[in-house]
Amino acid sequence: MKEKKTHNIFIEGPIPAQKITDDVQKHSGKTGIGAHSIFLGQVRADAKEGGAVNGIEYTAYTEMALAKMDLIRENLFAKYSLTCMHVYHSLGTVAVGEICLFVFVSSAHRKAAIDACEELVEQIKQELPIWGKEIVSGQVSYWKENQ
Amino acid sequence: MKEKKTHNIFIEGPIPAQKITDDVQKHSGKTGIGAHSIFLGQVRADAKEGGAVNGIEYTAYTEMALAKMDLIRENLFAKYSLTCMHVYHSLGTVAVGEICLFVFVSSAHRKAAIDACEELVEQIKQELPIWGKEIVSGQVSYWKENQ
Amino acid sequence: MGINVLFFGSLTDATAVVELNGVAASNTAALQEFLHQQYPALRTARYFIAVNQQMVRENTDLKTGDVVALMPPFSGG
Amino acid sequence: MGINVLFFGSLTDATAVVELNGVAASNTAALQEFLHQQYPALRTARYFIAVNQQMVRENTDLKTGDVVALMPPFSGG
Repeated sequence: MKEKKTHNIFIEGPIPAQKITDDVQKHSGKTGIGAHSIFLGQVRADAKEGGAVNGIEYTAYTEMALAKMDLIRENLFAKYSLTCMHVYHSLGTVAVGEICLFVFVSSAHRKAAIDACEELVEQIKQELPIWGKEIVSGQVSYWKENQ
Repeated sequence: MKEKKTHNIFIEGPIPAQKITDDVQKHSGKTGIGAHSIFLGQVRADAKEGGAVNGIEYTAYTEMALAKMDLIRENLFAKYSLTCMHVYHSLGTVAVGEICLFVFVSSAHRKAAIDACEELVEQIKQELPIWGKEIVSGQVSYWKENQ
Repeated sequence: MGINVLFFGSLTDATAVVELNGVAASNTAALQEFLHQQYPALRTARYFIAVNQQMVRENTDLKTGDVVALMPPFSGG
Repeated sequence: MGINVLFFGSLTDATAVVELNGVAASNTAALQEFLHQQYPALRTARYFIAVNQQMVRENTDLKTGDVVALMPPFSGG
Protein backbone atom coordinates (compact mmCIF):
# COMPACT_ATOMS: atom_id res chain seq x y z
CA MET A 1 0.00 0.00 0.00
CA LYS A 2 1.27 3.42 -0.94
CA GLU A 3 2.06 5.58 2.05
CA LYS A 4 0.58 9.03 1.86
CA LYS A 5 2.00 12.12 3.45
CA THR A 6 -0.54 14.85 4.14
CA HIS A 7 0.83 18.34 3.61
CA ASN A 8 -0.49 21.01 5.92
CA ILE A 9 -1.58 24.10 4.02
CA PHE A 10 -3.02 26.15 6.87
CA ILE A 11 -1.31 29.09 8.51
CA GLU A 12 -2.85 30.91 11.48
CA GLY A 13 -3.41 34.54 10.50
CA PRO A 14 -1.96 36.30 7.43
CA ILE A 15 0.74 34.69 5.29
CA PRO A 16 3.94 36.65 5.99
CA ALA A 17 5.06 38.40 2.76
CA GLN A 18 8.63 37.41 3.61
CA LYS A 19 7.64 33.78 3.04
CA ILE A 20 7.41 34.42 -0.70
CA THR A 21 11.05 35.41 -1.10
CA ASP A 22 12.17 32.75 1.38
CA ASP A 23 10.35 30.02 -0.55
CA VAL A 24 11.70 31.21 -3.90
CA GLN A 25 15.24 31.17 -2.49
CA LYS A 26 14.78 27.60 -1.24
CA HIS A 27 14.37 26.59 -4.89
CA SER A 28 17.59 28.13 -6.24
CA GLY A 29 19.37 24.80 -5.77
CA LYS A 30 16.81 22.97 -7.91
CA THR A 31 18.63 23.69 -11.15
CA GLY A 32 16.08 21.95 -13.37
CA ILE A 33 13.53 24.67 -12.62
CA GLY A 34 13.05 27.31 -15.30
CA ALA A 35 9.73 28.85 -14.28
CA HIS A 36 7.85 29.69 -11.09
CA SER A 37 4.20 30.68 -11.26
CA ILE A 38 2.87 32.30 -8.08
CA PHE A 39 -0.61 33.39 -7.09
CA LEU A 40 -1.35 35.53 -4.05
CA GLY A 41 -4.78 36.32 -2.64
CA GLN A 42 -4.96 39.68 -0.83
CA VAL A 43 -7.90 40.82 1.32
CA ARG A 44 -9.84 43.67 -0.34
CA ALA A 45 -11.59 46.59 1.41
CA ASP A 46 -14.87 45.95 -0.43
CA ALA A 47 -17.63 48.45 0.25
CA LYS A 48 -20.58 46.88 2.11
CA GLU A 49 -23.70 48.15 3.74
CA GLY A 50 -22.38 49.38 7.08
CA GLY A 51 -18.89 50.25 5.85
CA ALA A 52 -15.79 48.83 4.20
CA VAL A 53 -14.47 45.35 4.90
CA ASN A 54 -11.68 45.46 7.51
CA GLY A 55 -10.62 41.85 7.30
CA ILE A 56 -11.71 38.30 6.62
CA GLU A 57 -12.05 35.57 9.23
CA TYR A 58 -11.38 32.14 7.74
CA THR A 59 -12.61 28.80 9.04
CA ALA A 60 -12.29 25.38 7.41
CA TYR A 61 -13.15 21.74 7.71
CA THR A 62 -9.42 21.19 7.96
CA GLU A 63 -9.19 17.38 7.81
CA MET A 64 -11.37 17.25 4.70
CA ALA A 65 -9.57 20.22 3.13
CA LEU A 66 -6.17 18.61 3.59
CA ALA A 67 -7.33 15.25 2.22
CA LYS A 68 -8.90 17.00 -0.78
CA MET A 69 -5.77 19.10 -1.30
CA ASP A 70 -3.66 15.94 -1.45
CA LEU A 71 -5.89 14.60 -4.22
CA ILE A 72 -5.73 17.86 -6.16
CA ARG A 73 -1.95 17.88 -5.80
CA GLU A 74 -1.68 14.27 -6.99
CA ASN A 75 -3.89 14.91 -10.03
CA LEU A 76 -1.94 18.00 -11.08
CA PHE A 77 1.40 16.21 -10.76
CA ALA A 78 -0.03 13.47 -13.00
CA LYS A 79 -1.36 15.98 -15.55
CA TYR A 80 1.58 18.43 -15.76
CA SER A 81 5.33 18.07 -15.72
CA LEU A 82 6.05 19.87 -12.45
CA THR A 83 9.00 20.12 -10.10
CA CYS A 84 7.20 21.45 -7.00
CA MET A 85 3.88 22.69 -5.76
CA HIS A 86 3.23 24.57 -2.51
CA VAL A 87 -0.05 25.93 -1.14
CA TYR A 88 -0.68 28.04 1.98
CA HIS A 89 -4.07 29.30 3.13
CA SER A 90 -4.84 31.42 6.16
CA LEU A 91 -7.14 30.46 9.03
CA GLY A 92 -8.44 33.03 11.50
CA THR A 93 -8.34 36.76 10.85
CA VAL A 94 -6.52 38.38 7.93
CA ALA A 95 -6.65 42.19 7.69
CA VAL A 96 -7.23 44.19 4.51
CA GLY A 97 -4.05 44.35 2.41
CA GLU A 98 -2.63 41.16 3.91
CA ILE A 99 -2.07 37.88 2.06
CA CYS A 100 -4.52 35.01 2.71
CA LEU A 101 -3.51 32.57 -0.07
CA PHE A 102 -0.08 31.71 -1.49
CA VAL A 103 0.13 29.23 -4.36
CA PHE A 104 3.56 28.40 -5.78
CA VAL A 105 4.14 26.05 -8.74
CA SER A 106 7.53 25.35 -10.35
CA SER A 107 8.47 23.57 -13.56
CA ALA A 108 11.23 23.34 -16.15
CA HIS A 109 9.11 25.35 -18.59
CA ARG A 110 6.67 28.23 -18.26
CA LYS A 111 3.60 26.62 -19.80
CA ALA A 112 3.30 23.76 -17.30
CA ALA A 113 3.93 26.08 -14.33
CA ILE A 114 1.42 28.71 -15.48
CA ASP A 115 -1.35 26.27 -16.49
CA ALA A 116 -1.01 24.16 -13.34
CA CYS A 117 -0.98 27.24 -11.09
CA GLU A 118 -4.15 28.60 -12.68
CA GLU A 119 -5.94 25.24 -12.38
CA LEU A 120 -4.74 24.86 -8.79
CA VAL A 121 -6.11 28.28 -7.78
CA GLU A 122 -9.50 27.44 -9.31
CA GLN A 123 -9.62 24.09 -7.54
CA ILE A 124 -8.65 25.62 -4.19
CA LYS A 125 -11.50 28.13 -4.53
CA GLN A 126 -14.07 25.58 -5.70
CA GLU A 127 -13.20 22.36 -3.92
CA LEU A 128 -11.67 23.11 -0.53
CA PRO A 129 -14.12 23.40 2.40
CA ILE A 130 -13.00 26.83 3.56
CA TRP A 131 -15.24 29.77 4.45
CA GLY A 132 -14.52 33.47 4.74
CA LYS A 133 -16.49 35.94 6.82
CA GLU A 134 -15.96 39.55 5.81
CA ILE A 135 -15.72 41.69 8.94
CA VAL A 136 -16.92 45.28 8.63
CA SER A 137 -17.11 45.97 12.37
CA GLY A 138 -17.80 44.15 15.63
CA GLN A 139 -21.51 44.27 14.80
CA VAL A 140 -21.50 43.90 11.02
CA SER A 141 -20.13 40.97 8.99
CA TYR A 142 -20.96 39.16 5.77
CA TRP A 143 -20.28 35.60 4.72
CA LYS A 144 -18.07 35.78 1.65
CA GLU A 145 -19.23 34.23 -1.61
CA ASN A 146 -16.79 33.26 -4.32
CA GLN A 147 -17.54 34.36 -7.86
CA MET B 1 -0.44 65.28 -26.97
CA LYS B 2 -0.35 62.53 -24.40
CA GLU B 3 2.85 62.45 -22.45
CA LYS B 4 4.40 59.02 -22.17
CA LYS B 5 6.54 57.79 -19.36
CA THR B 6 8.90 54.99 -20.29
CA HIS B 7 9.33 52.43 -17.51
CA ASN B 8 12.76 50.85 -17.23
CA ILE B 9 12.54 47.09 -16.96
CA PHE B 10 16.23 46.19 -17.01
CA ILE B 11 18.27 45.20 -13.98
CA GLU B 12 22.01 44.53 -14.23
CA GLY B 13 22.66 40.93 -13.13
CA PRO B 14 20.17 38.64 -11.36
CA ILE B 15 16.91 39.96 -9.93
CA PRO B 16 17.31 39.86 -6.12
CA ALA B 17 14.79 37.39 -4.66
CA GLN B 18 14.14 39.90 -1.87
CA LYS B 19 12.58 42.21 -4.47
CA ILE B 20 9.57 39.88 -4.73
CA THR B 21 8.53 40.24 -1.10
CA ASP B 22 9.44 43.95 -1.10
CA ASP B 23 7.25 44.60 -4.14
CA VAL B 24 4.33 42.59 -2.72
CA GLN B 25 4.54 44.58 0.53
CA LYS B 26 4.46 47.87 -1.41
CA HIS B 27 0.98 46.86 -2.58
CA SER B 28 -0.56 46.18 0.84
CA GLY B 29 -1.90 49.73 0.91
CA LYS B 30 -3.75 49.30 -2.38
CA THR B 31 -6.85 47.90 -0.77
CA GLY B 32 -8.72 47.34 -4.03
CA ILE B 33 -6.31 44.55 -4.96
CA GLY B 34 -7.56 40.99 -4.41
CA ALA B 35 -5.13 39.01 -6.55
CA HIS B 36 -1.47 39.09 -7.52
CA SER B 37 -0.20 36.86 -10.31
CA ILE B 38 3.58 36.52 -10.43
CA PHE B 39 5.87 34.81 -12.92
CA LEU B 40 9.57 34.20 -12.29
CA GLY B 41 12.09 32.94 -14.82
CA GLN B 42 14.98 31.01 -13.26
CA VAL B 43 18.17 29.98 -15.12
CA ARG B 44 18.30 26.20 -15.71
CA ALA B 45 21.42 24.01 -15.73
CA ASP B 46 20.52 22.45 -19.09
CA ALA B 47 22.85 19.71 -20.31
CA LYS B 48 24.74 20.74 -23.46
CA GLU B 49 27.57 19.29 -25.48
CA GLY B 50 30.60 20.34 -23.43
CA GLY B 51 28.82 20.38 -20.06
CA ALA B 52 25.95 21.91 -18.14
CA VAL B 53 24.89 25.54 -18.49
CA ASN B 54 26.43 27.68 -15.74
CA GLY B 55 24.59 30.89 -16.48
CA ILE B 56 23.01 33.05 -19.14
CA GLU B 57 24.40 36.32 -20.44
CA TYR B 58 21.63 38.67 -21.56
CA THR B 59 21.91 41.50 -24.07
CA ALA B 60 19.11 43.64 -25.49
CA TYR B 61 18.27 46.41 -27.89
CA THR B 62 17.20 48.35 -24.83
CA GLU B 63 15.58 51.46 -26.41
CA MET B 64 13.43 49.32 -28.69
CA ALA B 65 12.63 46.85 -25.89
CA LEU B 66 11.44 49.64 -23.56
CA ALA B 67 9.32 51.27 -26.27
CA LYS B 68 7.78 47.90 -27.14
CA MET B 69 7.19 47.12 -23.46
CA ASP B 70 5.27 50.40 -23.06
CA LEU B 71 2.99 49.38 -25.92
CA ILE B 72 2.43 45.90 -24.47
CA ARG B 73 1.65 47.44 -21.08
CA GLU B 74 -0.81 49.92 -22.62
CA ASN B 75 -2.60 47.17 -24.57
CA LEU B 76 -2.95 44.93 -21.53
CA PHE B 77 -4.30 47.75 -19.36
CA ALA B 78 -6.87 48.40 -22.10
CA LYS B 79 -7.80 44.72 -22.38
CA TYR B 80 -7.95 43.72 -18.69
CA SER B 81 -9.13 45.41 -15.52
CA LEU B 82 -5.77 45.72 -13.75
CA THR B 83 -4.47 47.70 -10.80
CA CYS B 84 -0.72 47.37 -11.47
CA MET B 85 1.80 45.73 -13.74
CA HIS B 86 5.55 45.46 -13.13
CA VAL B 87 8.21 43.78 -15.27
CA TYR B 88 11.91 43.28 -14.54
CA HIS B 89 14.38 41.53 -16.85
CA SER B 90 18.07 40.93 -16.27
CA LEU B 91 20.91 42.18 -18.45
CA GLY B 92 24.43 40.75 -18.19
CA THR B 93 25.19 37.48 -16.46
CA VAL B 94 22.69 35.50 -14.39
CA ALA B 95 23.94 32.27 -12.78
CA VAL B 96 22.03 28.97 -12.68
CA GLY B 97 19.30 29.05 -9.98
CA GLU B 98 19.04 32.85 -10.06
CA ILE B 99 16.04 34.86 -11.26
CA CYS B 100 16.26 36.55 -14.68
CA LEU B 101 12.61 37.63 -15.17
CA PHE B 102 10.05 38.94 -12.67
CA VAL B 103 6.53 39.69 -13.90
CA PHE B 104 3.98 40.98 -11.38
CA VAL B 105 0.32 41.74 -12.24
CA SER B 106 -2.34 42.82 -9.72
CA SER B 107 -6.10 43.14 -10.02
CA ALA B 108 -9.26 43.14 -7.93
CA HIS B 109 -10.06 39.62 -9.13
CA ARG B 110 -8.00 36.56 -9.94
CA LYS B 111 -9.06 36.00 -13.54
CA ALA B 112 -7.82 39.34 -14.87
CA ALA B 113 -4.53 39.07 -12.95
CA ILE B 114 -3.86 35.49 -14.08
CA ASP B 115 -4.84 35.98 -17.74
CA ALA B 116 -2.95 39.26 -18.11
CA CYS B 117 0.16 37.81 -16.44
CA GLU B 118 0.19 34.81 -18.79
CA GLU B 119 -0.27 37.00 -21.88
CA LEU B 120 2.42 39.40 -20.65
CA VAL B 121 4.96 36.60 -20.17
CA GLU B 122 4.28 35.31 -23.71
CA GLN B 123 4.66 38.79 -25.19
CA ILE B 124 7.89 39.45 -23.29
CA LYS B 125 9.34 36.22 -24.71
CA GLN B 126 8.11 36.79 -28.25
CA GLU B 127 8.25 40.52 -28.79
CA LEU B 128 11.07 42.04 -26.76
CA PRO B 129 14.47 42.25 -28.52
CA ILE B 130 16.45 40.44 -25.82
CA TRP B 131 18.95 37.64 -26.37
CA GLY B 132 20.37 35.06 -24.01
CA LYS B 133 23.69 33.27 -24.42
CA GLU B 134 23.97 30.09 -22.39
CA ILE B 135 27.45 29.88 -20.91
CA VAL B 136 28.87 26.39 -20.33
CA SER B 137 32.48 27.47 -19.84
CA GLY B 138 34.90 30.18 -20.98
CA GLN B 139 35.24 28.33 -24.27
CA VAL B 140 31.78 26.90 -24.80
CA SER B 141 28.51 28.84 -25.12
CA TYR B 142 25.24 28.53 -27.00
CA TRP B 143 22.80 31.19 -28.13
CA LYS B 144 19.53 30.45 -26.40
CA GLU B 145 16.42 29.77 -28.43
CA ASN B 146 12.95 30.21 -26.97
CA GLN B 147 10.46 27.40 -27.45
CA MET C 1 -22.58 6.89 20.24
CA GLY C 2 -24.75 7.81 17.25
CA ILE C 3 -23.84 10.35 14.59
CA ASN C 4 -21.44 13.27 14.93
CA VAL C 5 -22.70 16.39 13.09
CA LEU C 6 -20.52 19.35 12.10
CA PHE C 7 -21.79 22.77 10.93
CA PHE C 8 -19.64 25.20 8.95
CA GLY C 9 -19.60 28.78 7.70
CA SER C 10 -22.88 30.65 7.56
CA LEU C 11 -24.80 27.57 8.83
CA THR C 12 -23.43 28.24 12.30
CA ASP C 13 -25.49 31.47 12.26
CA ALA C 14 -28.58 29.24 12.03
CA THR C 15 -27.48 26.61 14.55
CA ALA C 16 -25.43 28.63 17.06
CA VAL C 17 -23.38 25.48 17.56
CA VAL C 18 -20.57 23.99 15.48
CA GLU C 19 -20.94 20.36 16.52
CA LEU C 20 -23.55 17.88 17.77
CA ASN C 21 -22.52 14.52 19.20
CA GLY C 22 -24.53 11.31 19.50
CA VAL C 23 -27.38 12.18 17.17
CA ALA C 24 -29.71 9.26 16.40
CA ALA C 25 -30.39 8.98 12.64
CA SER C 26 -30.31 5.99 10.31
CA ASN C 27 -29.70 7.96 7.12
CA THR C 28 -28.95 11.48 5.91
CA ALA C 29 -32.59 12.25 5.01
CA ALA C 30 -33.71 11.42 8.55
CA LEU C 31 -30.83 13.44 9.95
CA GLN C 32 -31.79 16.44 7.83
CA GLU C 33 -35.41 16.19 8.96
CA PHE C 34 -34.29 16.18 12.58
CA LEU C 35 -31.91 19.13 12.04
CA HIS C 36 -34.49 21.17 10.12
CA GLN C 37 -36.90 20.71 13.08
CA GLN C 38 -34.23 21.74 15.53
CA TYR C 39 -32.91 24.70 13.48
CA PRO C 40 -35.69 25.98 11.19
CA ALA C 41 -33.33 28.50 9.51
CA LEU C 42 -31.46 25.53 8.00
CA ARG C 43 -34.48 24.73 5.80
CA THR C 44 -33.84 27.67 3.49
CA ALA C 45 -30.06 27.44 3.64
CA ARG C 46 -28.08 26.10 0.71
CA TYR C 47 -25.63 23.42 1.86
CA PHE C 48 -23.76 20.29 0.85
CA ILE C 49 -23.45 17.15 2.93
CA ALA C 50 -20.31 15.12 3.47
CA VAL C 51 -20.31 11.75 5.25
CA ASN C 52 -16.87 10.94 6.65
CA GLN C 53 -15.43 13.67 4.39
CA GLN C 54 -17.02 12.26 1.21
CA MET C 55 -19.59 14.47 -0.49
CA VAL C 56 -22.95 12.71 -0.87
CA ARG C 57 -25.79 13.88 -3.11
CA GLU C 58 -28.39 11.21 -2.38
CA ASN C 59 -29.86 9.82 0.79
CA THR C 60 -27.09 7.79 2.45
CA ASP C 61 -27.25 5.23 5.25
CA LEU C 62 -25.51 6.19 8.46
CA LYS C 63 -24.01 4.04 11.19
CA THR C 64 -22.84 4.92 14.66
CA GLY C 65 -19.55 6.85 14.63
CA ASP C 66 -20.16 8.45 11.23
CA VAL C 67 -19.26 12.13 10.89
CA VAL C 68 -21.73 14.19 8.87
CA ALA C 69 -20.71 17.70 7.83
CA LEU C 70 -23.17 20.37 6.64
CA MET C 71 -21.30 22.86 4.48
CA PRO C 72 -22.51 26.00 2.70
CA PRO C 73 -20.84 26.91 -0.65
CA PHE C 74 -17.07 27.26 -0.19
CA SER C 75 -15.49 30.69 -0.11
CA GLY C 76 -11.81 30.16 0.50
CA GLY C 77 -9.01 32.12 -1.14
CA MET D 1 26.65 60.66 -41.82
CA GLY D 2 24.97 57.72 -43.62
CA ILE D 3 23.28 54.80 -41.90
CA ASN D 4 23.94 53.50 -38.40
CA VAL D 5 23.83 49.67 -38.27
CA LEU D 6 23.39 47.61 -35.07
CA PHE D 7 24.00 43.85 -34.73
CA PHE D 8 22.52 41.78 -31.92
CA GLY D 9 22.71 38.33 -30.37
CA SER D 10 24.24 35.54 -32.44
CA LEU D 11 24.80 37.89 -35.41
CA THR D 12 27.71 39.45 -33.55
CA ASP D 13 29.47 36.07 -33.88
CA ALA D 14 29.31 36.62 -37.67
CA THR D 15 30.28 40.30 -37.66
CA ALA D 16 32.65 40.58 -34.67
CA VAL D 17 31.30 44.13 -34.25
CA VAL D 18 28.11 45.40 -32.66
CA GLU D 19 27.80 48.67 -34.56
CA LEU D 20 28.76 50.28 -37.86
CA ASN D 21 28.50 54.05 -38.37
CA GLY D 22 28.19 56.04 -41.58
CA VAL D 23 27.27 53.20 -43.93
CA ALA D 24 26.18 54.35 -47.41
CA ALA D 25 22.95 52.60 -48.51
CA SER D 26 19.75 53.99 -50.05
CA ASN D 27 17.48 51.16 -48.93
CA THR D 28 17.49 48.04 -46.75
CA ALA D 29 18.03 45.66 -49.70
CA ALA D 30 21.18 47.54 -50.73
CA LEU D 31 22.34 47.61 -47.12
CA GLN D 32 21.84 43.85 -46.78
CA GLU D 33 23.79 43.21 -49.99
CA PHE D 34 26.67 45.29 -48.64
CA LEU D 35 26.60 43.55 -45.25
CA HIS D 36 26.40 40.07 -46.78
CA GLN D 37 29.53 40.90 -48.82
CA GLN D 38 31.31 42.18 -45.76
CA TYR D 39 30.20 39.36 -43.44
CA PRO D 40 29.46 36.23 -45.53
CA ALA D 41 28.23 34.31 -42.46
CA LEU D 42 25.24 36.70 -42.30
CA ARG D 43 23.88 35.23 -45.56
CA THR D 44 22.74 32.02 -43.87
CA ALA D 45 21.69 33.67 -40.61
CA ARG D 46 18.03 34.15 -39.77
CA TYR D 47 17.34 37.73 -38.73
CA PHE D 48 14.75 40.50 -38.62
CA ILE D 49 15.35 44.13 -39.58
CA ALA D 50 14.16 47.17 -37.68
CA VAL D 51 14.50 50.71 -39.06
CA ASN D 52 14.43 53.27 -36.27
CA GLN D 53 13.01 50.57 -33.95
CA GLN D 54 10.15 49.65 -36.30
CA MET D 55 10.21 46.15 -37.73
CA VAL D 56 10.20 46.14 -41.55
CA ARG D 57 9.49 43.12 -43.73
CA GLU D 58 9.90 44.65 -47.19
CA ASN D 59 12.62 46.69 -48.82
CA THR D 60 12.54 50.11 -47.14
CA ASP D 61 14.12 53.41 -48.21
CA LEU D 62 16.81 54.74 -45.89
CA LYS D 63 18.01 58.29 -45.29
CA THR D 64 21.05 59.59 -43.51
CA GLY D 65 20.76 59.25 -39.73
CA ASP D 66 18.52 56.18 -39.86
CA VAL D 67 19.31 53.38 -37.40
CA VAL D 68 19.00 49.86 -38.82
CA ALA D 69 19.08 46.92 -36.42
CA LEU D 70 19.72 43.32 -37.49
CA MET D 71 18.19 41.00 -34.91
CA PRO D 72 18.12 37.19 -34.68
CA PRO D 73 15.02 35.54 -33.13
CA PHE D 74 14.47 36.88 -29.61
CA SER D 75 15.35 34.70 -26.62
CA GLY D 76 14.63 36.75 -23.54
CA GLY D 77 13.10 35.49 -20.32
